[in-house]
Amino acid sequence: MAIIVDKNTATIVQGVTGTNAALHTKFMLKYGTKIVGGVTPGKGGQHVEDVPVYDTVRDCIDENPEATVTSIWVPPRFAKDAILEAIDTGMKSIVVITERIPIHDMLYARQAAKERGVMIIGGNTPGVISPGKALIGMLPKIAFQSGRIGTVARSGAVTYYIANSLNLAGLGESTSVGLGGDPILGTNFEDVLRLFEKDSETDAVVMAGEIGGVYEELAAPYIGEMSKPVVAYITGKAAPQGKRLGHAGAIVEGNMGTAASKIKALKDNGALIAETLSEIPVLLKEALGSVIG
Amino acid sequence: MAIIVDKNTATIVQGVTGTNAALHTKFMLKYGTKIVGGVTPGKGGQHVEDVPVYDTVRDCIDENPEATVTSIWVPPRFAKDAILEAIDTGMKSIVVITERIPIHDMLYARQAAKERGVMIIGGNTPGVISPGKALIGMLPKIAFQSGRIGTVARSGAVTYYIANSLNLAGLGESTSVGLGGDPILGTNFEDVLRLFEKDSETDAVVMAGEIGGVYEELAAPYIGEMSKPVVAYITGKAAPQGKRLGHAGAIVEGNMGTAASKIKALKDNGALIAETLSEIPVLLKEALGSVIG
Amino acid sequence: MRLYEYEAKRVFARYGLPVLPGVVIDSQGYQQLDKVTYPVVIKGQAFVGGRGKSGLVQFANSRDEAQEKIASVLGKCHGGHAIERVLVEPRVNIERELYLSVIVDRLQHRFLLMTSRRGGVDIEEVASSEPEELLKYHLNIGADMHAFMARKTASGLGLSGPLLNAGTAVILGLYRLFVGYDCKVAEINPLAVTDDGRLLVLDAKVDLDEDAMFRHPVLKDMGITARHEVGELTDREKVAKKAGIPYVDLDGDIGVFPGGAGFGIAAIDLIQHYGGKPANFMDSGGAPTQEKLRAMLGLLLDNPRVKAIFGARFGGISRCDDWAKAVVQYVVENKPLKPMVMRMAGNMEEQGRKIIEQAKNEHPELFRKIKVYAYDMPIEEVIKETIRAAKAEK
Amino acid sequence: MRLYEYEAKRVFARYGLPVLPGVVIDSQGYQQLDKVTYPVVIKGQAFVGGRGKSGLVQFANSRDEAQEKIASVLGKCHGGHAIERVLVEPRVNIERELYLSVIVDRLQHRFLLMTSRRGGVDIEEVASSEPEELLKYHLNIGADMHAFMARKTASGLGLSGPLLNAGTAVILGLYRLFVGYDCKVAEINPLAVTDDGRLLVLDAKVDLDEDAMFRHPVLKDMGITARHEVGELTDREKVAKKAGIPYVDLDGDIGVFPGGAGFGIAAIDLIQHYGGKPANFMDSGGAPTQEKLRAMLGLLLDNPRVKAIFGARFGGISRCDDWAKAVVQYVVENKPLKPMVMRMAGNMEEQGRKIIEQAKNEHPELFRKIKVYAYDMPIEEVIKETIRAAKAEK
Repeated sequence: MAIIVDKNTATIVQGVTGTNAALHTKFMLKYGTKIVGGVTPGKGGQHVEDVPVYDTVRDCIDENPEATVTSIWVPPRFAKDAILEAIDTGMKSIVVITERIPIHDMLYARQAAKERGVMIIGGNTPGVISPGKALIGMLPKIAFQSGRIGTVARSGAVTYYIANSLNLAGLGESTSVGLGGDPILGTNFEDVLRLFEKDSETDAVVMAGEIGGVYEELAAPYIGEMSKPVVAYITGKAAPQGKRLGHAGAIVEGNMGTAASKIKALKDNGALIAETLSEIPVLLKEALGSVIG
Repeated sequence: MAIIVDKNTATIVQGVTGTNAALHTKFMLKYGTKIVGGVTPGKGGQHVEDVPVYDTVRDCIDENPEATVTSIWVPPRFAKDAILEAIDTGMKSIVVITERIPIHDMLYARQAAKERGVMIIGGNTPGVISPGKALIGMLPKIAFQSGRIGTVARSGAVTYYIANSLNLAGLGESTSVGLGGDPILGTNFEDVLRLFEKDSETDAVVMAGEIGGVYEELAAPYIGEMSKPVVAYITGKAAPQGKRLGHAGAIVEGNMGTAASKIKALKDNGALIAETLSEIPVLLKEALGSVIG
Repeated sequence: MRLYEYEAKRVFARYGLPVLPGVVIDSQGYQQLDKVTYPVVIKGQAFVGGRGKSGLVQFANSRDEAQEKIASVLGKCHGGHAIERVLVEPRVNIERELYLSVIVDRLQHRFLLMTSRRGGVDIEEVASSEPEELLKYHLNIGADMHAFMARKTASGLGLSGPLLNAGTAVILGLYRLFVGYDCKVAEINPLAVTDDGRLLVLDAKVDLDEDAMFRHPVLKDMGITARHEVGELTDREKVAKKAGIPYVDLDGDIGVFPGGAGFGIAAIDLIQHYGGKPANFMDSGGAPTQEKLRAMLGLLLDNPRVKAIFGARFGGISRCDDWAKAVVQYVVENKPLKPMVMRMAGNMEEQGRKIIEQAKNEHPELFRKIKVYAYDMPIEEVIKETIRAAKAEK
Repeated sequence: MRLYEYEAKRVFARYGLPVLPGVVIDSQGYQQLDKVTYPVVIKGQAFVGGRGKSGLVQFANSRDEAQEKIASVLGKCHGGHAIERVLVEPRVNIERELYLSVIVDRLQHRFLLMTSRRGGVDIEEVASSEPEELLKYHLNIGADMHAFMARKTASGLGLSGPLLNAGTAVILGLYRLFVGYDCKVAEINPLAVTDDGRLLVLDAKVDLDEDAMFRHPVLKDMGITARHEVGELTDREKVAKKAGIPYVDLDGDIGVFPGGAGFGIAAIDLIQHYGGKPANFMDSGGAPTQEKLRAMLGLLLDNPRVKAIFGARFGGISRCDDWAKAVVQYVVENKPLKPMVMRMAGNMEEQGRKIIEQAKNEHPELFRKIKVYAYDMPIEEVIKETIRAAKAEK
């Protein structure tokens, strides 16, 4: 068992007839992902790469009740509705590729998902890949090799370079998860760490965070409870500081959000801090010792 | 124990500074009702008949935590908010005197009350009286004598005449409840019948319905389950039939709403049907036999 | 409060629903006919259904023909109402007719969206003869209707391709309108699919909550204000309506002055039960002014069919002394000689009784046939005495 | 996306919030000064706080004095920005100052209403020094704020009598505005109680979600459109902004052409870590057009401080062949002689490599200092080589 998607996970693609979605549907199919249907309202009856297109998720699920994971590729103004539709039809995980979703929309969809116990990944995620098994999203397959390291990152490109760095060192991934780049995310580091902790095919986890936001700090206490080693790579140490603007949000978020605050919180809870990409596999090997063959 | 209000029930009055509310606050106090405070936003600190006025229900409850019943006398456009405020502060029963509350507002407030297990009586109710104990609303005290008959009616005046008819026959009421005349009601016949069924001070119930609406029919099945006799008095048998207007609401309500459909439903479930006001005490005495002294 | 079709369609247009560009024509002239494209449909504006059968719906291929047909429709009488306006719309070729409505479900206390592929006919008949063809979706009060829900519904109506998205927009718009304007009913029947692939609202019904009109000034700006419900009014009913008195003429000889509407209904039952015939239904409850009380008495006593008056006042919110003053003043000024049998109890009963006693002493002749009983006289005895008095007058 | 105070107040006025009748004056002239009542407050419009200390807030008792003071404020520089406009409002006598805001709480993923009796000061300071003076109320997304909730909050601010109802309306209005316009922050500081018993919004802050602007055409109608965030821009940043390229000048000598923003941040860290100095931050990710890619290279190579370029492309959504074409075309047309050390991997990598090889063969001189590595070269080795190349150029 990988996390979120596996060889046998049946998935659907919402917004499948868009140029980008259609292209990556082709790539996903090639990779072996089991796509049972696509959805674009008003285009029911068409096909994309032999994948049947439906008008509604309900129609798609009625004919393919085995589907449990969906990816969302619709334009941002329709993303909230597409997510709510996926929740309504009983999807378990929703991978939101769409970027720049209005903040209030994403908050609404996120709340609806939490109430129903549904996992949203993203928005603005490059996707999720369980190498050699299945790919949902637009991660470049070349970067990923099958293995026993779980990775989770905010930035898509950083995900690729970490995988690259692991692979060059002879390591591979169980699953690689992009949290997404939008300001409001459905899933945060802690959620994914919990999945990896329970996953029998994962021995250790790499989490890659960056300056801004609070999700790294919020995940830190859970790292202290984990049995598996966590290597953290935080970028933005040298980033130019924006001018300090007094704003009400800072009252809530306090001093979180700098690279230093994130690194401190993670380190204090037992995460191993990698300064560079190439340090990541080194730290992993040290932590796992002889476990890795 | 009477139902809804009793000698010791602590109550508040929302909209207490209005002319009508102030007048009836005087009458209620004279009757012995325990009014611990009134509420009118912006008039906190004033007094009505020695009753202290607060800006918010919260303020009132903070100083008078024993209050459990409120009555609402505010103008119709503020009624929804007043009811929601009462629910929010933990009131158990809300007697809504205000009439002509917008339908959507009342539906909203009703739903909120149901979710929290709160009882709303009304809108447009003349109130609730447990004779000799307490009065909430604007029922004329002269009509009511203490006794062991529970009464519940849609029309205020019909409530008075029924009480009058009982009293002239030597009977009295445990509690008399006006359901209210607005199109959407917080409490229907069945709700009140259930309370009377459980009330140790009530031996039998009189329910007075009228043409229109569906609450009488909906209550009928429960009457079949009750241990106490129910005398039903339904008016509108001779009412002029409005022209039949095809309307979508009829699809839901079907053939309910005529005096005949109500009488049939009630009779079929064991209610005793009174043709006139003077028949009501006769039927009650027959049903109760020697129970009444 | 029902709207005329043309009013409903103006409200619909505000929510972006696809109505045809029509013109409204009344007896003031036909200039507007220049603005429409022919052929057209001419529809007499009335609340009561069955317009087709009554010849209120006509077709015309030219301006001249339209003018002629409009003239034939205007002034027709339908369901007791003279037709004062017609709505003229371009004629379209219909491929399918659908049904859509949102209503307040008073059984479940929720909103209810109903749809059917069987549009264009009486939906109550569809509901009873082919219930499977009427789909129902309940919505909690305050819940958002999301596009996907509307889309599922539109799909269930058999809409696909571009019509699916058009149908989704219509359903969303109808629901928003229903919520936005405090409707009791918002209905489209039929929603037509045309042969050129458009979705059009051909007939629209809106029933508003009069008690919520205060928060919709935009409706007032459109000329939509509170109005009397449907039905032909007698002359007396028109007078009553003008005075703001809920009043319906019946064909008996006992004038009923009962207090509130609830007991008004009961009083009519009781009068019939004891062999009398009520002359009217009236709501004289609440706390009417003395002027209004006297107008109510006038409505009854000026009716030549009325032989006797039954009156009742149970003072709850209202005061017996005010009521007594109004009765006395009316009698002194108008000197009616018909018998009046009444009962007065409740709030300020004592003071009221004094007023009546004093008037009786001052004007014994005027009050000879007037009796005002108290709390201890059962109301049914009062009714029986009124019936006897009416019979004695014949 | 922050609004200027005068813009925020125009938005506030649409929701009925009590703002003063002010006028906005820029370098175009002073005619509007005829419209205000004196004395007035003159406030330079800037995003950065601390306006008072910088002399951007002035008082004037007459038109002449106002004109003089405005002239002194216009053109001042504050937080790196020239002051282009002032807002002139009637001066009021303040009795108390309150604080109100609604924000997106990114920790709880809910909306958060914050209030304080300590208005008119830096609220972050109140939050840390007197946390009990800052009251917080969370609201679920999509939940209605009912009047009674707002009233409870207003009462908690010490408002009573007519001010209680005025305060309730302000809180409701602020929340509706926050929801209605997709705000990240909507803030009033201070909300003033005046000595004549009025409640007035003296300063207003609004931070909008740029990604939701599409559904607020009314803001566009008011002249409020997407804009660059605060901060003084260098000439190159201005060029980049015009071309729609996220770009920040740094003071090093290595041009960074990194792909997406996430790796852009990482690349800067890594360059510093290995002893180099980045000349810029840039987001060259997503799937930019070839024209845009060439504009990005131009930004770097035209910078005289830049000694070498570090480039990286991991083709996910974007294609390596498009990227290679853009690089080749730029080099052929502009003949830069600076070293460029790059790496290309992922989507269409093979095709991209062929394009580079062909160009190298055709223009060996132009490509002498240009290297494009593949998937098997660790990115950090590419960075180290760039740093060495930059040092060699000195």
